[in-house]
Amino acid sequence: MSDSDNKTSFGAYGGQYVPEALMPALEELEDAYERYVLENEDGFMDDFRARMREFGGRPTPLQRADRLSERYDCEVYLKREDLVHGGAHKLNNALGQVLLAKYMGKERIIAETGAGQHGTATAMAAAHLEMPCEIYMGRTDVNRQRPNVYRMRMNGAAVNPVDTGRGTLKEAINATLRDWSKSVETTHYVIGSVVGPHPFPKMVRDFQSVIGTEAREQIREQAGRLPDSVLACAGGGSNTMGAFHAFVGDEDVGLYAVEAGGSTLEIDEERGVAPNSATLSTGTDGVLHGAMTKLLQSGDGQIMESHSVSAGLDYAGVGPELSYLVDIGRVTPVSVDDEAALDAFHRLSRLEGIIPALESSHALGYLERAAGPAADDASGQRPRAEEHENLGDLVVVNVSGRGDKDLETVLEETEKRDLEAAPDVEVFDR
Amino acid sequence: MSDSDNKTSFGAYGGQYVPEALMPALEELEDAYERYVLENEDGFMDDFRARMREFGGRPTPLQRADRLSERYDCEVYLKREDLVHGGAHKLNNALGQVLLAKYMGKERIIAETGAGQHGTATAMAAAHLEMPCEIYMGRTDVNRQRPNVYRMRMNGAAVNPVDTGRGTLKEAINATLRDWSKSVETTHYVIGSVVGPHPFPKMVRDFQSVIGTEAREQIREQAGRLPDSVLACAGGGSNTMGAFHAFVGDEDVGLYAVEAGGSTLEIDEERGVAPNSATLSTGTDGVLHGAMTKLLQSGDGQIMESHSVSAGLDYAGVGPELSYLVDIGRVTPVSVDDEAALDAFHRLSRLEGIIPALESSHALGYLERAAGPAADDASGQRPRAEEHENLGDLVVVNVSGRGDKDLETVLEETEKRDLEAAPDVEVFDR
Amino acid sequence: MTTDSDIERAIRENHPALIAYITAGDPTLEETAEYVEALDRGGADLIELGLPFSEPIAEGPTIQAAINRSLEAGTTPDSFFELVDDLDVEAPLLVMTYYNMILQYGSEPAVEPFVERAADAGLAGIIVPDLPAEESEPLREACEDHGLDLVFIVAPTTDGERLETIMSQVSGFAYVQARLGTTGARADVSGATHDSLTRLSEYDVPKAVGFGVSEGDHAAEIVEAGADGVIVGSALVDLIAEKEGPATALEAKAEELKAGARRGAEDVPEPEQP
Amino acid sequence: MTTDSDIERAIRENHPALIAYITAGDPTLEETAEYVEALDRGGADLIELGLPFSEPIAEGPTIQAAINRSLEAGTTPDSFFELVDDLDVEAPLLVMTYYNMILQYGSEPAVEPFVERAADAGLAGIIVPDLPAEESEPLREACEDHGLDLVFIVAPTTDGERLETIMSQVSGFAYVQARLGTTGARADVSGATHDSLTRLSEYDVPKAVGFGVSEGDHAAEIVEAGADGVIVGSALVDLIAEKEGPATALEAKAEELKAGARRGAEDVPEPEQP
Ligand SMILES: Cc1ncc(COP(=O)(O)O)c(C=O)c1O
Ligand SMILES: Cc1ncc(COP(=O)(O)O)c(C=O)c1O
Repeated sequence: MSDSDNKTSFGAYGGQYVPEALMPALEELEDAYERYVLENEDGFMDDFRARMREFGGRPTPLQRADRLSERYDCEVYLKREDLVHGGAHKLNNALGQVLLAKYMGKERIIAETGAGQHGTATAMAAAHLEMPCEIYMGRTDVNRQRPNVYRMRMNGAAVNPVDTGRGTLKEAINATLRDWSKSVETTHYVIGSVVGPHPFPKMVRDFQSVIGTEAREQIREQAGRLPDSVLACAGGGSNTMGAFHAFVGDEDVGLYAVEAGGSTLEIDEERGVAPNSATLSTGTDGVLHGAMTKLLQSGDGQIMESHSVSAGLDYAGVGPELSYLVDIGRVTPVSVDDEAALDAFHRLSRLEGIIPALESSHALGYLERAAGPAADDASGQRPRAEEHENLGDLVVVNVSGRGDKDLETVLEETEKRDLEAAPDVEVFDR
Repeated sequence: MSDSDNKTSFGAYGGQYVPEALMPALEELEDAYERYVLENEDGFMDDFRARMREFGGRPTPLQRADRLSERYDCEVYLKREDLVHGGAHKLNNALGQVLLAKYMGKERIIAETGAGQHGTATAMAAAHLEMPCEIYMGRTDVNRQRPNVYRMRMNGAAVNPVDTGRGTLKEAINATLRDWSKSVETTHYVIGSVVGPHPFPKMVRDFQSVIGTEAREQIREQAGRLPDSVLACAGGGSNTMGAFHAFVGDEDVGLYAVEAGGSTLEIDEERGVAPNSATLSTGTDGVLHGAMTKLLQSGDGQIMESHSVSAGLDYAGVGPELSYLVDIGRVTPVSVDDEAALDAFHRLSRLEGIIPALESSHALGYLERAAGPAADDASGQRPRAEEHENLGDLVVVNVSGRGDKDLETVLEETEKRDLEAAPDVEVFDR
Repeated sequence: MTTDSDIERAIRENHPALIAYITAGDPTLEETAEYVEALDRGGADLIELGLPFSEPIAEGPTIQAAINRSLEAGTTPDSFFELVDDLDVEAPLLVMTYYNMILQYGSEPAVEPFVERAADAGLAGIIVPDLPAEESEPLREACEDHGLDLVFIVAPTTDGERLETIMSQVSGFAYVQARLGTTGARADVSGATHDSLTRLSEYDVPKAVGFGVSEGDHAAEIVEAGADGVIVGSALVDLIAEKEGPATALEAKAEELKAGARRGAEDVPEPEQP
Repeated sequence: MTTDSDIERAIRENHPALIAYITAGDPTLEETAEYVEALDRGGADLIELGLPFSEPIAEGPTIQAAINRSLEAGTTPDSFFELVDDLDVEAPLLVMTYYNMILQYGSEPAVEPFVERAADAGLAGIIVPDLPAEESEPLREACEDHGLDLVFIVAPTTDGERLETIMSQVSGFAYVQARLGTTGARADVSGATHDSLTRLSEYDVPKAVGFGVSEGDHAAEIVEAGADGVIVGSALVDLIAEKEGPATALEAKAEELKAGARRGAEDVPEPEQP
């Protein structure tokens, strides 16, 4: 590991801002992380990799996207995390943590979930490893992500609806932390992204780093060189760090974290609402859920409600390592709004036959904005726009998940808009 | 290819029972099949395999199922076709055929679909290969498989609801054949299983045979020998023949085609309804959709309505090669009913963290019946039941697809029953 | 070609011939008997009776609907043959059905029992829209054994070697499919018809054109293009479905079509007799 | 330990001490002032005022709800400090809040402005439930600079080296968490309390036990087990949420708890003075 940081933090970001009761568990986890993950004690990482291969379906392909390459006048490769068991990169982390909990002798798994992707991944991993599992999920999310609730139940996990607040991800994390405060001796909390107190951000990153490690090898083999840039959407940032980690040392590779611009980047201070989740682009430093990082918060320090058409990006915080990498200029934060993400969802579905998660559609939406026909001069010469120039000639986009889960949302949101790439969705008799 | 048959048939099964107008197209297709598929002309098969790797996510893993192995007192391996892009083995065939159509210079793709799995696979393949695509789907199916309709639309395919008859698969096939009769000069009909006139049954089998070819290599590597038996569900039989083909020459490997037993194997002659789809087990020889094969039909020769809780198995015919292999004793036809399939659905979800398609759940249901605790003597010795004995000690089950698409059906059908393996599905506020 | 069959004779003697199709049992077999007689009176020279099959893949919506009505009314092969047993019309009768219906008649899947029964009932020929020449040997042999014609369809796509093969097997007449697609009345005569008739001109066998013929003027045009007969189906089935007292309408329609065919024949030379 | 702080003195002089928590601004800051006075009258020796944070991860449902009410009423750090500016009670006051609230006070993320303002307002100490000893250096230094105590929590899971570290940093008192979990009134005193007090017995610093204390009898039991004080929060917040005229109820509850604590102390020796 080559972290330019001390043990528990990344520059000023990270740390362990949690109730004292949890600290011993974090110490224990840190120890287990170092032994099992970093040092492969008892062949842990071999076991993990074998399971990700046989149960999880790794490696995932790196696919040249022919139509996108043509449209954007550069080589576009897609890292196909949508093909991982469960339909997203989330299993890389969930299986890693549940397996680690097993090696640590824990008896029970808890996790939070927003859209349900991390919850379903955790429930799958827990079933696979015979661990009792409880998932906290905001009441609002339970009601709007019903299929994922069913999937978790079918994998044998209990789903605990959280009734506080707006009933979404933030509240689910709070509730899970509260459970953990009580049950910490026997229970492992499988956090769903590169957030939370140390060692979670590093550990989750390490489990997810297989994305970039594979992609780096694959692109060298398939294109003969490293890419000019790597694009990934960023909610908490686990697919982002997973895709970036292997490339951080390759200084010529541009790393773009694409955040959810929601409806606008402007904040409604009055109501304490950010109509976006563009934490890296617009957030300020603070402490949330155990770590110092960039946040969407009011001047007083109250955490704002965030918003995105994509539930998986709808979070007011972000992984501390990303905050750090943005501050030192290694990662470029950009954002695209709901509309551009929806348009990109339809474009990939139509042009490439891959229905991406709405989260991943943000990364694709940035590609359109930076390199799409409209970005370039309309003259015959097609001189490249600056953003296009920056992306370079060989671009890897991480397709972090598949969009089956998003169909209802996309239909609803598409009806409200006039989108270039959308099919006209006839409504059949009901 | 080692078919013990003449060119267009398998023993008495197969053939080309289609309107004269289609015959030239079948000749043209046969020629293309022989050149491109069998002889790899223009590197067709290399192209196909590369696309299945990068776009489709092949190879799929062969996973040892630890809990099932324990439960059934034998080594159980799962062939994970649920991890193929789109969520089922269907893409193996759809991509092969759309690519072939492209090599043949066709300009348009049509296909039938029942549950929507073949339609979505075809729509994906058509988008990937930039082919205009129209899918015929019975009105009843359109209304009950809405998410798959949306997926097809999002991939840019037109969906044509078929209003005749019961509005299900049979009618959709009829409608597609009618379109093809009109458009045959420019259009390729991507048939969805190993059915229809020659060369479809062979061609589809060849595209699907990657399942068994991979599995055969994988089991030798992972278990050190060939399996004692291979289990696959059989609707039309494409995942079945795909899984079996590589093993047909291995005479010690038992091949079990597991059909949908529906509610009962008994036929309602009065209403012309078979409350099952157990064609191989109970059908009689006849001609349907272009081929001589086993069918569910009345004494007069009218095709019966079939039934299964699993839409993808709900078909009154079956691939002619399977009929042949059953007749010569190489393939053993068995069936499990709706209830056993549902139970197996829940069992795999819970024990292994894999939510299987309801179709695939039939194969798993047979494993439970043949080798489950109830099948063996309850005495301490656990002497094996005969069916268990026949399956042997090393069993491969083809998990032909994932069950996300089946959640609603499973919930509804589970509520009506008292199933051993089902979770209690609390109903949250709506 | 040895001696002319009933069918061939009916075409040659009544040239240009009108061949009428209706679905037996639509809406009941009793009514079918009436309609057959009406068509006979109106001038039909051959009458095709559809024996309904649940999967009529070659039919358009009109005949599909007729087949469904017939099946709902309970038409079976046996009741169909009983109808034919009792019919007494001048025009020779053919049965048009799908191959599985033929195979399943009798206790084992085989073609013989059906053909035997058809011959017994006095049918003159069989048309099977899903039986191409390649698969027809068993049925052809049985038909020969029982003196029935097996009519083959020639499609717009049929060409070269295939055409040779089919034409060498044809008996009765060649059913020239006027256009690609399924059965169904249409408002024009396709260019494909002309092409097909040109391709077939060298074969000495009666050619009847079907698929889409609905009016006297079509019939005229087709015969003018060289056909020996016109086949009309959906247009008649439409009358059965839509009119009150269809028998009268059928008779009148047959008259119109026959007259049209005759009009077309005035401009073409009589075909040579073999 | 140099000279005793206000907080330490308040505990030692009023031994066994009653420490009361309520959420500032629940339901309004005006009412909070009344309640603080009532608690003071009722015998609370120290009063913790919660400054609400939107993500109170250490709180149970009772205090979560109070925090929500306070936020909805518009409580801000500034209005909170203005309340404290104006309060005039005998018991020293502490602020209990989450670390982000401290960091964000002022124009840049930093702890100094908050601590300075807290000292100005006359607060005697700070409790931060999400700030473990490992992350506390900046805040500890600022508190030292401004003469405020920074109270640390000792959990049932705190042991060995961690306990050493924490106890070396404690000022004011050690907040002994009675059980694992979040805040909230419960009907019993846990075994963990006894264990914790035993582990802590060798450290010469006041120990106050909180998390779940709701009745005089609990207070007695806890003090009997060796605590120097009891901390009561959710039970008071409940009164505010449920009673009409909560001030009276709060005063009575404080009296009950203080009496309970005293009862507990009768059986244990007075703690040694340093
Ligand atoms: C498919 C997909 N991509 C991305 C995300 C965002 O999470 P992260 O930023 O941690 O990768 C989610 C979260 O649910 C997701 O489901
Ligand atoms: C997952 C899955 N398995 C099996 C089948 C049955 O088809 P076949 O018997 O051709 O494999 C289907 C059909 O839709 C399917 O979706």
